[in-house]
Amino acid sequence: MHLDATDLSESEIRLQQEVREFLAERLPPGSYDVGLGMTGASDPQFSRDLGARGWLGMSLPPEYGGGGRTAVERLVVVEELLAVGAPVAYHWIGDRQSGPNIAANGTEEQKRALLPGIASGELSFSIGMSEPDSGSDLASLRTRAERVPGGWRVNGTKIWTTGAAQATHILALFRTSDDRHHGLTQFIVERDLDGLTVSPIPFIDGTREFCELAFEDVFIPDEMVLGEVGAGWGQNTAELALERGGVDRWMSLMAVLDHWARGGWGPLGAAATADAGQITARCWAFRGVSLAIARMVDSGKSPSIEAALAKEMATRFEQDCVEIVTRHYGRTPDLTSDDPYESLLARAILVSPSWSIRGGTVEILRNIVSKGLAQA
Amino acid sequence: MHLDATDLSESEIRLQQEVREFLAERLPPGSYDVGLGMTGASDPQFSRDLGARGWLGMSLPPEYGGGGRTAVERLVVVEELLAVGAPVAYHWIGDRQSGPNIAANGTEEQKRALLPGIASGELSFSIGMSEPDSGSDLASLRTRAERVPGGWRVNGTKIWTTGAAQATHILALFRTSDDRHHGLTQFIVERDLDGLTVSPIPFIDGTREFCELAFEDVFIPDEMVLGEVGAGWGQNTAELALERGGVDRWMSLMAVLDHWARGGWGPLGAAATADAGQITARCWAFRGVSLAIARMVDSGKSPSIEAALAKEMATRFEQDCVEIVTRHYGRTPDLTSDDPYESLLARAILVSPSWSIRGGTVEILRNIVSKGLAQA
Amino acid sequence: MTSQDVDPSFAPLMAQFFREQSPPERVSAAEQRDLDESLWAQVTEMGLPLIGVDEALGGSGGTIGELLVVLAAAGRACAPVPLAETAAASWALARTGARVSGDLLTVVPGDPRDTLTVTDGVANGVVHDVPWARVATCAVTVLTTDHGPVLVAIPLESASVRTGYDLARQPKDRVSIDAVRVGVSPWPGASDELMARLTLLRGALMAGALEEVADLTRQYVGERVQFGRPVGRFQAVQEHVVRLEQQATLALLAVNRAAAATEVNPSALEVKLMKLITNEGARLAVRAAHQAHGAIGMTQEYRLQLLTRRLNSWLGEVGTSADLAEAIGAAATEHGIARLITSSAGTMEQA
Amino acid sequence: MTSQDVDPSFAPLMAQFFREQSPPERVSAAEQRDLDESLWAQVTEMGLPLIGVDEALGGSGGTIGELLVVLAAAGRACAPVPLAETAAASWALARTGARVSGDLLTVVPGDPRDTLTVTDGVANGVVHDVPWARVATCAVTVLTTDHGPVLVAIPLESASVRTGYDLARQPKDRVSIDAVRVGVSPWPGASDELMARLTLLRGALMAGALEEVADLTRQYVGERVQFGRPVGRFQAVQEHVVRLEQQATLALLAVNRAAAATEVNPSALEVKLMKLITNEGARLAVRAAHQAHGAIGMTQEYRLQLLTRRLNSWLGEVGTSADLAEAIGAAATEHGIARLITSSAGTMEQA
Repeated sequence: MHLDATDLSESEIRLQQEVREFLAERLPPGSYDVGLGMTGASDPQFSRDLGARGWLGMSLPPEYGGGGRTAVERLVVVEELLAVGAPVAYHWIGDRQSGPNIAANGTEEQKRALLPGIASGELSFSIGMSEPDSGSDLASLRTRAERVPGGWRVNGTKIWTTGAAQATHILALFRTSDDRHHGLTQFIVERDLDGLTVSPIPFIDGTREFCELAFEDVFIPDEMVLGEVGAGWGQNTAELALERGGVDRWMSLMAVLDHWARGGWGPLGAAATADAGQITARCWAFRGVSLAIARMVDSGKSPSIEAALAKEMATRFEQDCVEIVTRHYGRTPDLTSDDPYESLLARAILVSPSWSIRGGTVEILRNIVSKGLAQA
Repeated sequence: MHLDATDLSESEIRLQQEVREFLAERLPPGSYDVGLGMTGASDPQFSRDLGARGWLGMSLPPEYGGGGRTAVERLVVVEELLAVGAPVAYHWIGDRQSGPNIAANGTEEQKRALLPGIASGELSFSIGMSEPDSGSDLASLRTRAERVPGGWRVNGTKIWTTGAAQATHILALFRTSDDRHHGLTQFIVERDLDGLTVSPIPFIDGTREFCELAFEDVFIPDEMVLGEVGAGWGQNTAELALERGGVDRWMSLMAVLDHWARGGWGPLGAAATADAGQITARCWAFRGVSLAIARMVDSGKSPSIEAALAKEMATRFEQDCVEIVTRHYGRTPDLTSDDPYESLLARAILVSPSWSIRGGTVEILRNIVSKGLAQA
Repeated sequence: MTSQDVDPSFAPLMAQFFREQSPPERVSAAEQRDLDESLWAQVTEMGLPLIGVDEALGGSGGTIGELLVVLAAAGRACAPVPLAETAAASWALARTGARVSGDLLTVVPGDPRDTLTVTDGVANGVVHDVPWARVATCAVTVLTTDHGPVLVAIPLESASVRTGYDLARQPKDRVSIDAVRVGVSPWPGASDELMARLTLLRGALMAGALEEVADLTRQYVGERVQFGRPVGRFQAVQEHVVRLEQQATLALLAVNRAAAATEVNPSALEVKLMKLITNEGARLAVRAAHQAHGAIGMTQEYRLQLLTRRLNSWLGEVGTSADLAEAIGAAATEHGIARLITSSAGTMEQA
Repeated sequence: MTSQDVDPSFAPLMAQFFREQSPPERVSAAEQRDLDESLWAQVTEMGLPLIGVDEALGGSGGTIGELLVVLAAAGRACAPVPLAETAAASWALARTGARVSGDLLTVVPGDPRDTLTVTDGVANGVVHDVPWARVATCAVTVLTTDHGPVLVAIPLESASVRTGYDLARQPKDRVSIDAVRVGVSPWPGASDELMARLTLLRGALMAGALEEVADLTRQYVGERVQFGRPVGRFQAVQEHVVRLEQQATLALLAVNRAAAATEVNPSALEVKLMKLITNEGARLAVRAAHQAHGAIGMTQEYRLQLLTRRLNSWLGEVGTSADLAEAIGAAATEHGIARLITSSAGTMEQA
């Protein structure tokens, strides 16, 4: 596997500078809930402000309100947001994956109806994928959409759907026939449909973003099928594949790391400085990987194996970082502390096990990579 | 899984003291080649001296020259030997596994002929098990012993047989029928039989203890079959099973660790001291495990799952220790250095990958443990 | 006498008691309050926190071995009561000859930020991260004075408590003491013996929790089916299961060996070795158990998180790995590793 | 211009050259001698060590990118010749305006034990672990003087060399210098630029070796059958294969990024970042590759050990992980991690 070294162009550096200036002004320290990467706070106004700047839906086509910009440009924006733990949850899924998926597979009507709202930060998407008996094994999904006149009737349960309570839309994968892989179809589900009940499942840190979705005879009209009926497995796989190489896979703890490294909890001793050096080197390496993958996407390639390779090590690394910083913190941090970074470290200890599960467990990713390598 | 806490009795402490005094006198610093645990130097005279003290074949029956002592007493002797990197290679295999195997499965004649020589340190055993196409997968062994009048004719090749060049005997596993598991039989092979060629395979550190054994129409008389014909798989498994919990599985680097920790290469800084503390804690924990397992053996139990559990983590730990000490050493050590500990660290870097392979790879051990736990 | 000598029927009895009286729902409910008074009433009625304290001084009698069995069972069930703290503080008071009352007590764990001073029986200063302080009647600590170590008993009704929490939402409070008259008694041992006792009891809680995490995970991966077979059949999942069994086994063995060592020397180095082994075991086990469980382990509906949040809290308290490694390392560089680990229980000197 | 811009036909050409001219048997044989003179003659005839040095000064012309391609190919084949050392030393001499000769040269890597001093053009002292010193005509080093940094060229025929070896039995000698007249020239850059160059070239050798270890292991586990199927089908072995591919990919990317950064700043922090990543990659890769290979990897008959012994040597030389982590950590604590890693190539300040 080979990744070409690449660096930011002058225009990309200008964009980076603009984002930094915007964030310094828009999110001065103490003015917002610092978050853990992509699970930062949900702040619709902040999302709309980003949209107004043209920093959401950046790679979506301009004719649907998108920016028509590159994957690298999106990376430049995203890494600045994650570096400060910005409140990105409201727009995150729509910007990262639902938007590009709809742009690639949606009908003209769907694109016109949804992409402008994603790019402006008005719409919030959530993913309805896992079920109680299907975690990693999506082919065993059972929530069924049955044909009825003019559309589909859905019954079943989706779980572990992050952000569904706040979302305007859910991009869901339902079974439309018994064929394990070819019997799955993606649907765009409006969040307030009759028969759809969203119940929070309290998460390990006490937050309530993780939801269960109960579908009881929910009617979904034909025009909300995304892509081909029966093509959901492939669309879903493609949706997951490329996003695995993003900076969000290794930047979850960045706001805490920086606070610690810069002496926010006091100057670092020799051992802590060396650990900060090791962490910095790996962040530097992963940033090079994410940037190289984004360039490949911009040049029309599909670096899905590369992305899986990156995510497998990046999520383990993030977890290592939590352990290292906690060791240097010197005591168990308090989730209820007045110090936002202590509280954030406490939250990271609790939620970090999920980092190597979401978006494909490390075991699944290793399987993808070894199969990819065997075919190479 | 539960291991009872146990400590040495007064008589065991006296034995420990005796061994320490003997070694202080018999192996003063600088008088011997310090070794890496069970792969220490081969010194037949040293082995005979241990035999004369009653410290070989300790658990063998007294009527065959053994000590009739306990597994814990053997542990007390062995850990003192390994702690100083004593030259144990000549008697190691015979004392650890061939002797007990012959005592358990041998004929009266075999016991009379061989056990006294094992207990006195005169005989040196080696294990003829692996073959080019059978590393971990012993059921695929192909070296065949065919019935001929009065005995067996053997053809085939064994590899990775440590110490065969110096051994007086080889305890080998041959195929005597096509049944994968029940077609294997153990034989006691005299090292100088006609048709048996022993060729060293240079090891990664340049040593020549690793051998290939070529059997060409080697005749082995019936009385050298060990145990039942066709029972070799079970005997071999039992032979491996209990020894996995021994102190040799985590003491390979002990002589180097102690030299480093006691400031032989200069006083330890804060980070090194903390690493020494972590290593000491794990050694203390593993010593408790080995001692508890030895007590179980003495009380008639068969702690084979416990032993596999211990070896899986112990051998990974030994490898971690090599990395940690090397990092603190501060430069790549030289195998040809005048400093015996530098040279030993260099050797450890090269050979340590074999520690998690010999006696069952970590992957095999995990399988044994998970099956054992599932049945529990 | 150590846990090895405990009546074999006692452990199953305690396991059953806590399993029945401290089910997951009750543990979760207790997290929203300061204390499960009803459970605390049960355990004090049974005299559990006063095991290991002489009956002549108001204790329940019994051995440290029995007390550790109780704590391991409580750890398995995440029992939301201050058993370890009350037991350690009561033991300390009894060591000075005081009668124990069965009151809810706690121990000042000691923190670099602490500023406690005692002059002429009057205390001033702040102590941090005191477990359960808000519901305890008294917190004890050993201070070193010109006349040797003394046990100080701080009545908490006279102190001001600022509430804080550990990761399992158990109370861990900051206590400000402003000219409070305290009990001061000569301490008949080394100044670190109280911390050693508390550490040992915490270790037993952790060992119990580690065993439960291992059992729960083994059961889960045997039942959870993905890709047509139980996930426990996958090599990667087997690795997690093996890791959990290893760490649970090491931790419980370490607790029992450390307990035996304290019979010889109440502040034996083995207590530090035990806590370091148990801390590291907890760290590895939390990761392995969650990875084996997948998303279900991340929800509060499922009880794995009750255990892992406690383990994550306890490994950063009453002996952190960094402090322990430094202290043990100092002893190792002085005596050598091999001699240190082969010496008999309770005979190792600290550096 | 970096390796990204190298003519695409050049890398396969170099790979083929070293594969053919430095087969495992030849590498093994060279370990019993001081130098494979014949291979060295071939590579010098092709001008490989002088790539990146201006033709006007006797060099071969070409770019650092091309030189790194050569070194990665040499690393893949474990070529037993001092390419990196001669290339770095020749580049250094040329930077002072000297003509280069194509002689076998080396660089003093710098060691805390070194005692070298130069007064009025005469050198005294001892330098350690100098690669290939016994067969080199000259060793160079940059010293800091009152008048700024100078390049010192030590003629080795006048020095006494005590032989030593790295783990791949490559020469690594101690050089004693007793009143030897040396060349001294003003050094037109920062004093650490020579070490940065050598580090970059070593990194390229390591990245090449890491790729070969990954390829070799992938091939082996696809062919080796145990328990009725290729071992590469086992999840535990897949983990090793993935680890190897990750570390090889990270290392080569890091080398190329560091090279680009040195175009902007010859002693860019990226060189240290690269070496740390590559060291750690080597450490992980050696372990994973041997575990995946089992006993066969431990024998000298099989070529894995040629690669792993070199990686084990190189990760402890010309920038150890401990030193690098400390230096990078100092920069991180000053500038912050996020700003440091998102800054453009060659613009990071060292702390």
